[in-house]
Amino acid sequence: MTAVLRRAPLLLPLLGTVVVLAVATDSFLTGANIENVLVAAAIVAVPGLAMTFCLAMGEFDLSIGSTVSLAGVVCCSAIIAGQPAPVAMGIALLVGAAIGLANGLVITKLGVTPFIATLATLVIVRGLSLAYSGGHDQIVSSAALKYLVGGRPLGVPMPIVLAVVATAAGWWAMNRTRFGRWVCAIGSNREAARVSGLPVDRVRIAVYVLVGVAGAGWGLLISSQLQKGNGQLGMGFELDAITVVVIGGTALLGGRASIVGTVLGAVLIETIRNGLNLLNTPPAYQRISVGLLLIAALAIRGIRRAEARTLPVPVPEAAR
Amino acid sequence: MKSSTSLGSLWDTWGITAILVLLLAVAPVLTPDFFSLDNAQSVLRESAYLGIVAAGMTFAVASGAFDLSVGGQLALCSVVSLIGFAAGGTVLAIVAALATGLACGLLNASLITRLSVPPFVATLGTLFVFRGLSYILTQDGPKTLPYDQIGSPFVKIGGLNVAGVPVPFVIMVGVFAAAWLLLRRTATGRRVLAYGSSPEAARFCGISANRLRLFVFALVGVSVGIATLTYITRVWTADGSAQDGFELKVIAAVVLGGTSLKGGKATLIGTFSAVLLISVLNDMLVSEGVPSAYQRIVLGGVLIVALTIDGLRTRFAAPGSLRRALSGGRTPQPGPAR
Amino acid sequence: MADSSTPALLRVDGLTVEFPGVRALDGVHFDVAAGEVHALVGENGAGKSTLLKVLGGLHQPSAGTIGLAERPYRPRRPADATHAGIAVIYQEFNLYPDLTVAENVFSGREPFHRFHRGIRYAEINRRAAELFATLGVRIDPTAPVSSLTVSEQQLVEIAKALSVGGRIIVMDEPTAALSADEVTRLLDVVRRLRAEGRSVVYVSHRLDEVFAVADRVTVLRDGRHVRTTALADTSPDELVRLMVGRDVSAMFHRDDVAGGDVVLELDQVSAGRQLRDVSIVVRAGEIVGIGGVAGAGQPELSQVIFGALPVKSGRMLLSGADYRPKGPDDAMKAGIGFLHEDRKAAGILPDLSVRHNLTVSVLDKVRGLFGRLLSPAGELGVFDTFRKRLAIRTTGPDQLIGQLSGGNQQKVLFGRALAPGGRLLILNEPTRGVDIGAKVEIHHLINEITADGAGVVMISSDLPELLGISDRVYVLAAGRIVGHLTGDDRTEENVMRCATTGQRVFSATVSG
Amino acid sequence: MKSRILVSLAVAGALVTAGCSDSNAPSDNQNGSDKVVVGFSVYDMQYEFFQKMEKGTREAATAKGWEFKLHDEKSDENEMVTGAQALIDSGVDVLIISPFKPSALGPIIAKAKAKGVPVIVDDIGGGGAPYDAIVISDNAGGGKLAAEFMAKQIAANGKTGKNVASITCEPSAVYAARRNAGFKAEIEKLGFKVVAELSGNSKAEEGYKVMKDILAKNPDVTGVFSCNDPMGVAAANAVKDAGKDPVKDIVTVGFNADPEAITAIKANGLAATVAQDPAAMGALTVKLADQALAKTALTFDNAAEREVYNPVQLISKENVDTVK
Repeated sequence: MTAVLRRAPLLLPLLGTVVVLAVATDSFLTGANIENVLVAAAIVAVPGLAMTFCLAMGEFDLSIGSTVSLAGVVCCSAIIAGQPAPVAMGIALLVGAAIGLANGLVITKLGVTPFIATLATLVIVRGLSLAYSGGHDQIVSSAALKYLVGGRPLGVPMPIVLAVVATAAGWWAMNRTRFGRWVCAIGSNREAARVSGLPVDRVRIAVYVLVGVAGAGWGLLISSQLQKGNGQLGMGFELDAITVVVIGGTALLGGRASIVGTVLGAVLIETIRNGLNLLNTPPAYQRISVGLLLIAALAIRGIRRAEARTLPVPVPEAAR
Repeated sequence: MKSSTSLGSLWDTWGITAILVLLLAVAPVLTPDFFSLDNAQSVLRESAYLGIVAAGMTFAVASGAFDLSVGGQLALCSVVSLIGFAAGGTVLAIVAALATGLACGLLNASLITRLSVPPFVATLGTLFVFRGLSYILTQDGPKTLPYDQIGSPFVKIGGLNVAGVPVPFVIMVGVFAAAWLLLRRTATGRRVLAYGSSPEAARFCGISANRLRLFVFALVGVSVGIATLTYITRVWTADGSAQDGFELKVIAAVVLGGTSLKGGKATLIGTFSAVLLISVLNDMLVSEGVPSAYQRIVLGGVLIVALTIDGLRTRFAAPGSLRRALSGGRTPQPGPAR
Repeated sequence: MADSSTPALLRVDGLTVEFPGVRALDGVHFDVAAGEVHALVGENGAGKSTLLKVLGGLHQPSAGTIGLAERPYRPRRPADATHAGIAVIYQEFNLYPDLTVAENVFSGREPFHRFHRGIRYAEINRRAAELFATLGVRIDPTAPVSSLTVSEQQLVEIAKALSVGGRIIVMDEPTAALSADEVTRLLDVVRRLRAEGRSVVYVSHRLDEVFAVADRVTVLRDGRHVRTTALADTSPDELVRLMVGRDVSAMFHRDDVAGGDVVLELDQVSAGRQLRDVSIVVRAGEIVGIGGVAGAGQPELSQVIFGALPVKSGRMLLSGADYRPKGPDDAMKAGIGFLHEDRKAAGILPDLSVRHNLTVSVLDKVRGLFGRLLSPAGELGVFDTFRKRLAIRTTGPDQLIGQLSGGNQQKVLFGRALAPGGRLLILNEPTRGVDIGAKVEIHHLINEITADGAGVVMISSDLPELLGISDRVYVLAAGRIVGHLTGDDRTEENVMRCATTGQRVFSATVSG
Repeated sequence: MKSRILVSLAVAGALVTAGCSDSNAPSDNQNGSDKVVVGFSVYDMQYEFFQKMEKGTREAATAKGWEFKLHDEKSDENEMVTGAQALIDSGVDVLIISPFKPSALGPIIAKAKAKGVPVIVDDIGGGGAPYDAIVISDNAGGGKLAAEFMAKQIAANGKTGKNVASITCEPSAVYAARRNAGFKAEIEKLGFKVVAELSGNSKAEEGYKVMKDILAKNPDVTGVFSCNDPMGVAAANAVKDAGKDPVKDIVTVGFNADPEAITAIKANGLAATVAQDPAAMGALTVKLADQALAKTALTFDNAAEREVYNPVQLISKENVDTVK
């Protein structure tokens, strides 16, 4: 049990939250609600998993929220233009990949700090999304698109299926394949990775493409729910994605990543959000509780780390 | 002062200023009434609050961190200041803004120093907290400066000109002058740079990381408090949603100015010019009637271009600096460090 | 053994490397035979590192040819060197602290399953273990590298070099951070590599190691080739002369200084993870050496004196008065200066100028007219004083410290340590990574400092230096003082015996 | 170093002084040319609602032969104040504004008063400032209409459940709060209970999630009112995804009559919405502006607040085809 907790320290607060909500509400522990929470968690977990690779490399991608919007707009307007839904989804994923590629190239080839480069693409892609949609809702009625959230293969909601597959693939890729190990290697010691001949730039570009594709996938899931795309969707999603990764325990500095942590982080955040809604909490308090949760998660880790050392070694800056 | 100037260090300090001058040179061609008194005043007035916070943020970035909570701080300071104005007029409004800013900064600082929460997460968390508090305080609707108080000295701060120069801009210049003295001419400023350059080496120079971070984050809070005075007297209203996304604008201005996100290097002149550059560019795009979707694309593009120049320069400079430019990663610590 | 008749495995001819404004290598020739340990020596800035980086594919030469086994070798990127069987182990380890030992060893070349793409962990763990076995060491392949000691990390680098099937293994200052017994072990490994028929290019400042392990030596100076010779045909003195280009007399010179009053006294001090019941005394004008194997508690001892590590029990006295620093700033206010052993990571402030690096320890003393503001003139005064006194070679006060040579950086840091008052100096590895010329200057400087009445605590893993410079030597083992050597007892044998066996040796002449 | 600061300040100073030389900006531009210039500061052109409002305003103004100047506030109060004041500076004869933050109208109107420019506010709210007139949709009345429809439709559906829910905008949106208040007062009068009242922050994504939570907590709700259409249509989608019908099972009502709501109503994907007519509101503001310029007395529906109402209309399946 302690071993499990050490590997997945979020289980404890998650269980605590579940117990509190089970007592405080009579609807939390219903099948419908649990499915509801898990679907919401699954939808944020998918991009969170991609973002885990980015943070493991010691970098951020702030542009993901705008990618959500543009992917939705592109997919829906393609369907409106008469493309079959699978083709439209494919185009949207390609657009996500292209945004990721642009991020990767600007960062690796032009040497712009990831923070700023992706901040700039956040602004630009949002502009593209607004310009491309002309500010109009791109409304569709597509069963194929709806299947992304509404489908139930074997009775399991599709987003959960997607998230489980993504988690398994993400865990395998991160912990067992060269790609994942190289991502951690770059996050661990970038200079060494370069000198030892790892394809650093290619890996970095690949990670940004991965985040771009996942962002587009997120956009498709949102557009599947809403049956539309527009320039306003996905505002502020970048912080949502980063938040679940950070709460999940992936080091901000890079080098170490927790795929399972990211998934648990998504579940924890969505559980709390759902619980606050079940308790009819005003939105102001919802914000405060998410903020406090973030601080608490990292404070506990910080204190544990402080206890673990006696010789004062430098605490590296998080923001570098 | 004699200094070993190279093209690189010149660019560090003056690059963005040069771009600003260039833009100002072509501005009258593109926007005929750009230099009309009204328009010039407007450009200077509207960016003051951004500039003042950017001055404070320059210290945070120079120390190798940044403060994501400034948007929440601005909202909270504004709301509390408006409550203060309603209760006790100009003096209380000013005191309330500054005190709230300081309190926010100290809260951030204590989370970072006492609970060892990384600045990124601590300030991301307090961003939510400060905005949430602002919402709670404005549950009955946004706080406002009432129109019948238009003669109050506090309300006048935002609109007043001194010899044709808008008061918010005068305050901003004052803040930058003070910040420059603080950064370049005081022991504390030097310690901020030393700490940002190498936290470990700074420790052995007798620089206390905790005290320094306390100072830096409190300073950011105070700068938000001052900025609130120019902000709230211009828009007259605030609630929890005030200036959504403000934090990224501020950090973008600081980095655009030439201050390194890695810490250790800072240029207030660059920050100053970058703030004006963004304001001028925005003014030109707006007065040319460019649709807002395309305004975004242009502003994002400018950010990338300006930083590309910087990125390329660092990349192709001497081999020694290449190594440091890339030193995002760590080298293994000698000994059983963990 | 190398024989002039056997064809060279690696042959470098007329190699020139230019950087903007600098010619780092100028027509250098150099060759390595199969199964040879070839030492490469020279002062810092002589071009050794540049040559290594050319071999490793990090720098491209502007002229010259390199032949490997009679075929042209032109590496454009690090992977080219690896493919050609040349493994370069740089002074700064290229390891990933968060990854396991085996992952590090096989990074970039991990065997993986064709179908599911998974790395074959069983295989790399087994092969890593085998590599360590051939090196005669035991390191757990599944442990994270961050949990290893420096010498173990060094061995991981060597294993990495072997795993690529390195025919030529290039080591840059491999012993810089190792203790004496670890050095011995490393030299054994080098000999083992040679016995397997591999060639080793061994770059070191330490001539004793060069004579212990190498077959031939090449001396570089100012980017030029000076001499290549079999070690049997030369002597340390000659090598030093060739490297420096002049005679260096009295490598380890210590002026006779009469000990004054007690400056610092530690009474049964415990601190950190392992420092226990340490009692030492330092007098004015005295150099007190601290010896021991790496990891015996030297950094803890120095940091506790400087206030960077809290005292757990026991007490410290400064000039007889109670001394309880809350942090390094208290120590500095009391006139104590400190030199960190890791110049790069915890010494220089890389973004700051030489002047600002110097004055950072005395910012409270260079205040101008207004009391609160720094005085640029005052700072320049400090800079001028120390530039003259320490003969710092710099283009001016505003030059970035990173642009100075290692020796000059070290002098700036000496200035920083001296500036608070020079009552007591704590010097960690004062000459690590500096060239011989600078080393001699620094030794002179330490002599001068004590002549001015300062007490010096010097920690050095360079035994000849420790013994040559110190008046008395304390030996640490596992955090405890196990030896105190004065006068003729100060021998390498005594230090090593205390340090490695924990046997207690205390000279009779201890006083006070 | 000091000189560097000075140069930098000089650059900024140039902005001011260069302006002084040719500063003959007249405070009253009406005699500058015969053509009336109208400035319109719009909330945010990202939204269809305001695109329509802009179209209605522009067409009415050009029909009068006026010159039309547009400013986009981009949902930013600082941009709203800066841009609207810039319009006044540029010499417009009359200002029409749909304010992102009504409470930030103060400084704009203060400037307009100083230059003698009348200000007509279009929708959202007046924030207590002395504007000349405000054209406003009857938000509370719209909420009431929504409640009446909902009660009727629930009865028509044959449901007896008395539990309904409401999804609100972000706490700062005053106009939206009025819709909710109007809805709540009426529906409670009709014997229903609002069992969940949660914020979707005006966003479709959040509206969807919140509706899911409502369905989990109160599966027995028979109706849901949403303060705008993006959230309303999203809530209807959530209802559908839960296997229920947004007309027959849970009567879902939005607000605004955005195109997506109209489309949804036609396809039985939304029960109803409350239509404001932004284009007509735009035209009405131009008419009021014309009267203000001619200094004729304006007639108000609510003289105390200088409000001119633009009627709202409930759009459901019955009358959806009449909507253009």
